[in-house]
Amino acid sequence: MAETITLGKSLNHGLRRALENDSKVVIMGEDVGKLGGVFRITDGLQKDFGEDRVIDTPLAEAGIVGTAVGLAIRGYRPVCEIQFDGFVFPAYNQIVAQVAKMFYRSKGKVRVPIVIRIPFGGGIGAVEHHSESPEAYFAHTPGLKVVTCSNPADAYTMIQQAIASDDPVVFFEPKRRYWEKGEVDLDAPLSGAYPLHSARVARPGSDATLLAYGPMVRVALDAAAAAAEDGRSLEVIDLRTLSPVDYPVIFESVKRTGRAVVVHEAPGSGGLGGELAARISEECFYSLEAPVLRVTGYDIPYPAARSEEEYLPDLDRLLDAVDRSFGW
Amino acid sequence: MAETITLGKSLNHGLRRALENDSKVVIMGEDVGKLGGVFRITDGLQKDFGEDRVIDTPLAEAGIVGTAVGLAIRGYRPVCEIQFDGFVFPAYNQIVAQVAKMFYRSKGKVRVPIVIRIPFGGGIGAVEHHSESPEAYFAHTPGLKVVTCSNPADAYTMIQQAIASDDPVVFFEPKRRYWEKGEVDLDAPLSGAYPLHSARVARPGSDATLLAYGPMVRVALDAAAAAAEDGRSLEVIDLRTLSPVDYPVIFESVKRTGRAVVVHEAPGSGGLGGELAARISEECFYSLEAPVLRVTGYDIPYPAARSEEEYLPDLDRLLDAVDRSFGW
Amino acid sequence: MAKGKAVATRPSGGGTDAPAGGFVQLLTPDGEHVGSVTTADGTTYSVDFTDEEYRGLYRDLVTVRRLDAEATALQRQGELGLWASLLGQEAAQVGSGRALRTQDMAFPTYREHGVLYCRGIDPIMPFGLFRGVDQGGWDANEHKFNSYTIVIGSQTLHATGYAMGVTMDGKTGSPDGEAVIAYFGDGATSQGEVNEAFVWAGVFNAPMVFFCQNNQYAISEPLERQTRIPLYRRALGYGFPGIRIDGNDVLASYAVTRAALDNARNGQGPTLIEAYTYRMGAHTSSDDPTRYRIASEVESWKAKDPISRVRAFLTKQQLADEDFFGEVDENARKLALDLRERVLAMPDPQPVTMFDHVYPNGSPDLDEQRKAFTEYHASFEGSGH
Amino acid sequence: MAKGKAVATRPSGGGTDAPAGGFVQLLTPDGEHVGSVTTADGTTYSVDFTDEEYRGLYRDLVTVRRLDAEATALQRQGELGLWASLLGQEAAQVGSGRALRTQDMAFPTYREHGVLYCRGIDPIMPFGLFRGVDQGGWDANEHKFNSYTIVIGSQTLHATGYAMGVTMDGKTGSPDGEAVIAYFGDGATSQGEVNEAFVWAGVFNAPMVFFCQNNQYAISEPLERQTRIPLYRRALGYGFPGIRIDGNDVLASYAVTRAALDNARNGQGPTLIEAYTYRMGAHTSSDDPTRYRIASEVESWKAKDPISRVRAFLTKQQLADEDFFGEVDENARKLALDLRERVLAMPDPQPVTMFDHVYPNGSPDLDEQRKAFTEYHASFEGSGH
Ligand SMILES: Cc1ncc(C[n+]2csc(CCOP(=O)(O)OP(=O)(O)O)c2C)c(N)n1
Ligand SMILES: Cc1ncc(C[n+]2csc(CCOP(=O)(O)OP(=O)(O)O)c2C)c(N)n1
Ligand SMILES: [Mg+2]
Ligand SMILES: [Mg+2]
Repeated sequence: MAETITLGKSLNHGLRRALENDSKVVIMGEDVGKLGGVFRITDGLQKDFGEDRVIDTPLAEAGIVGTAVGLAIRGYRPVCEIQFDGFVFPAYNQIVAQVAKMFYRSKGKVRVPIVIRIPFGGGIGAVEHHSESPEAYFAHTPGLKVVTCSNPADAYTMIQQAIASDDPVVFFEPKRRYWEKGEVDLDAPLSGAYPLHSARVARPGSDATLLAYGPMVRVALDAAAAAAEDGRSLEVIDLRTLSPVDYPVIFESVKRTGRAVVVHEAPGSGGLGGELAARISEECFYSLEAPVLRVTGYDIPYPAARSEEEYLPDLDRLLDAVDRSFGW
Repeated sequence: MAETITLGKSLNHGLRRALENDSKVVIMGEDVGKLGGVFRITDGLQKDFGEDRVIDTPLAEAGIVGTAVGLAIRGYRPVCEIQFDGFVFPAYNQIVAQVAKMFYRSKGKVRVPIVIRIPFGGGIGAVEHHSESPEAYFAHTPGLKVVTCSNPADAYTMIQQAIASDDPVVFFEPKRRYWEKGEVDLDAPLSGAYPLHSARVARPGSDATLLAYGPMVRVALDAAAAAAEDGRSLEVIDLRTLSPVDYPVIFESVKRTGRAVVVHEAPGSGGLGGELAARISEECFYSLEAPVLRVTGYDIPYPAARSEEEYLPDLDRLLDAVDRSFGW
Repeated sequence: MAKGKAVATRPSGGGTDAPAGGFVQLLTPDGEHVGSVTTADGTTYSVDFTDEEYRGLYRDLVTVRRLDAEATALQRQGELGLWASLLGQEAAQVGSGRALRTQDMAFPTYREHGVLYCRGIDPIMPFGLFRGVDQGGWDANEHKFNSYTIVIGSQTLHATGYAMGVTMDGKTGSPDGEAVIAYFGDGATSQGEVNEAFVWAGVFNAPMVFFCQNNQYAISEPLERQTRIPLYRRALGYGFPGIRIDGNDVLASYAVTRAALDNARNGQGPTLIEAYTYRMGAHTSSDDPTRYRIASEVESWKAKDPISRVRAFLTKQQLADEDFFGEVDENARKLALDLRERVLAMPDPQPVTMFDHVYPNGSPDLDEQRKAFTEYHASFEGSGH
Repeated sequence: MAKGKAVATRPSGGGTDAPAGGFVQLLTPDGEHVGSVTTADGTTYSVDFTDEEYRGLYRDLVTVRRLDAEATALQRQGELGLWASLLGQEAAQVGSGRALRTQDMAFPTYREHGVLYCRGIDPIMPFGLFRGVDQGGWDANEHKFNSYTIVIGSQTLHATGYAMGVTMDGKTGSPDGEAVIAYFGDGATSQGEVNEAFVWAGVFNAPMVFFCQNNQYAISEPLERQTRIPLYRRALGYGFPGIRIDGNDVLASYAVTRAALDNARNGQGPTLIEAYTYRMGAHTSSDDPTRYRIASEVESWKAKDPISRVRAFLTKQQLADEDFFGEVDENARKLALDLRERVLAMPDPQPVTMFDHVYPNGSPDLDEQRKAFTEYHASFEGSGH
């Protein structure tokens, strides 16, 4: 039964279904219980599944992820909530040195099917540490799968896939899109869905390819719509998985269009855009009419709220980059 | 007076000179005192400068960096030693959320001139967590300067520059090169040196450009020497600073040679090679005869010691990439 | 301002324990002034204020509450992006804030507006942060008051390092020495970094006071999610004293903090103070506390209000009359009005300034980004964009 | 093997304290068997072994020491990349290892070869790690013994999470319940993560034992760099009991660990045990302890050797004779020889296997890297490369 719901609500439904389907699934984090999380993503779940399934934890991110590792060894499937992007770093050691490596260390004998949910990105007028995009810190870590969603339907499918997967998954949620609505088929069987590891052509086009993920997919789609009015046909690809990236879809597109622009909120230097540009440049060398261009956050700490509009990539900057690509 | 000493010893001399020149410089870390550090980089310094200047700390990396922030606010210039690359992650929160941001947060009113020394890279036959190359995790963080050295002379200069700089610096030391010798002028005034932020042409050449840093500079130089025998002239650039990168030197070289190969030990995906390739592809688009190629560690956790030879980029893999570039 | 008589000695090594009542209290909710309190370890706490000083404390309490209320209003009106109210915690903050000597250094969280005020700092200082025009932007050393720290607990290590520096500078071991105070909440006690700060403070005998405002909640999580025993006892595991005070009693807060700071400056090392108090409002303006706590709990804490007990005391002791209370309110109102006007007048940042202060020595790469940014925005000039 | 009579009750809430002698000791360095020890909180510890069991403990101690010596020799001969010797810590490990019941789960550091042995695991299991052919590669659940953890302290959180799972599975609250033990060193007590494990274990009343082998050093750093009070007292700050034992006394280690595990499985929550011992050798084979500690200190600890006291006891009590001791040595020698041979026979890994086990579900990108790797290496085949 398809319903029109917000992205936040679709995550809530996805978590609920995961809790229902597998008694080993547990949710843990700060304020996930009675409060339902500061974004209400876990709203009502503790009430319905109990304090053992939806665990309000001490205020300690290393503790959240570290105990999740132990629970996973015990056979559980923990879903950890990190309250905001800027607060994941106390858990960084557990994530990159333990979660990412346990399977490798044990030669495949110990699985830690953990999902680490992180609301990320800016645009909500918040104070420091509440608007960051740390995905590149995780995507560079073998052993972790890193994914993000851009719309309610994907959110619903992907959160369930991430939980069902035995791979440890860092699941970035585009917090400024929590309130955006879309149609979601709540009864669709998971088995019928695309694989977790798959990019999506969000809008087909022929003149240039825009690569986006998470909160920036909306911006890319808006840019493509605007460009269409000017007679330019832009293809928009929603990466969905950031590590590993579903390159075949990307290469096919760029070879066809000859131009690519990558967009993300994180600072440009060392961001995922560089990796994408490098891979595309290598694979599509003879097809490229212009270098792969990037529209990203600047190489500065995330600025104060009243500057964020100028910091965040927007439609104008994206179209400007498309223009530059065509003008190369 | 020029002496032929190891890279490790030159760091030791550099630290000693920094301690002598500025009473606010303090060294802190695990085992840095009596033991002189597990690599003996701080050998003899506690004996000569006392326990207040060379501080043996509790076993807690967040504590080391976090208290260094406080000492820096108080006017000190702390030099933190992290014992091995794989043990920096407990301090990651303090480094990316505090050290990198204090200057920005305070609108330039609070400086935290901290140096975080990290022996990094593989090739020493060690167990897990002792051979990693986490530089990309830091280079993506605005507010941090990230540098590394490849030879004794640079090590001596750069460690002093890093300490003298008010910028927070993450200083990666190529641990497998600690025992390599080179000539160092221990009396050279710091003021006469190149700036901390500057790449170096380690070997001039005209046919292709090899970009390397830290432990891989030696490999690149060896590859260039071997290629010369085959009549190919490879230019080797030692990046020295990884964030920000000294791009003018690189662009000039690649525009001249038309080919570039980047090498590093860290896993390829999301490593610095991607960023370099992206920037070069953009800036030198019309000069490139082939895409920028990368020779890197694979996208796996650092493997067990008896596999590391096949994991680490070596002369053969580098020459193979050069061949591929020419064959493009 | 106020100077309290604070006990300078304590039994060595042992952990100070709570007195019979569970915490140190010098002023009851009814406004009874208890002359002195002796804890289980034999330390006696008392204060010895002049009438003027008692009135001063009342003025502080009322003023910081009034300023806080103004900020809450400003937030509701859309003039601040966020506000973290101190409502209910005035006594803990004013008592400890006034206990600091000029040379002492404070490391706050994001809620210590009352401490800031008691340091003599213009209360507008943190409003740039909450309005979203900057991220603080003040000089920690100039004000002896560090940046507000949002990542829970990180400042406790900064404070400990700073205190180590005080020792290294030879500024302890005398009554004129320097001391350091680190503020944090009950939730923060679970963070690894905070516990590392305890380790370091113990090992290096750092001249500092850990001041934990246990306001019973970390957002929605009640105290029992962080500990199963009273928090002040955490210090016992690290070898320095821990003590619980009635955090709604400004006199206890003053007396115990002053004594602990003086112990620190005298070279006797760290103390953990747990100020047992209550967050009367929401966690921040983004929070809805009705989802996780019941009205009767809030009501029961109203009876322990930190301000009304001082007023009752002043009245009973005839140290102040209605005129005085009226004048204090009026003065606070004026300060709040002035604050409001100045907050409204805060200019938005010039966008290009976001490129400033990334590195003391700059970065050529970033300079180019700044240049491109300026040119890009100039291209829209006059285009009505 | 051995089953000790262990006390199952203890005063609620309070912290177990050290007995008069500073720690729980049931067997003196001279081999005197103290019948029982009662700690300050009234808990009585004793063991009740059969003669055979006493001899079994001796055999364990000698065997793990002998295997350890063989590993040290293998490392010196270049057959291992590294070895972390347990020399001096045999009693702490054998006592606690034997106290574990079959259903209990252990989370070791990198030094718990003795515990591993007592779990009935083939002692060769961790040699892949130290030889550099793999990074452990065993199944934690199969052996009820987690991977060796090298990043200091991280495993304490894993243990706590696992123990929370035990409770969630309803496997506590009875004598047949499951318990969890986490091993770590004195240095580890400074890590934030370890202290977070204390927080969580307290809050969730986790069925676990924190077993700290205080071997006086964290590489070169002496104990006073980590704490200024005895480590077992750390637990007091988190609301569960801490107790110090003579870590060189296998009986005390057994009795106290068994009691703590049984308390845990019965639903009475966590205990911290500090086994006061000494690292007789280097930190690892890479370390040179003469740089930071004096010979006389090592000598003084030799007098407290964990094995000789058991031998003295067995001799005095006429529980064993020279024949027995000779047979134990000979048997250990054979096991060591067998171990040596099997270590030498360990095959080097096929390089391409380094691409295995990165993700349970694999990665297409990585598959391509594996393919390219194979092709690249195949291109050298026969080239003598
Ligand atoms: C490391 C980290 N994790 C999570 C948060 C989100 N957060 C902000 S305040 C808060 C609760 C803090 O509780 P407490 O320490 O008791 O202080 P209080 O706000 O009650 O004064 C949380 C979880 C954060 N700021 N930092
Ligand atoms: C997080 C981290 N920091 C540093 C190290 C390097 N290191 C390995 S062992 C060790 C000392 C550990 O001391 P302790 O906890 O007392 O255990 P012991 O080795 O004495 O058994 C150190 C510093 C590490 N492995 N992990
Ligand atoms: Mg609180
Ligand atoms: Mg130790």
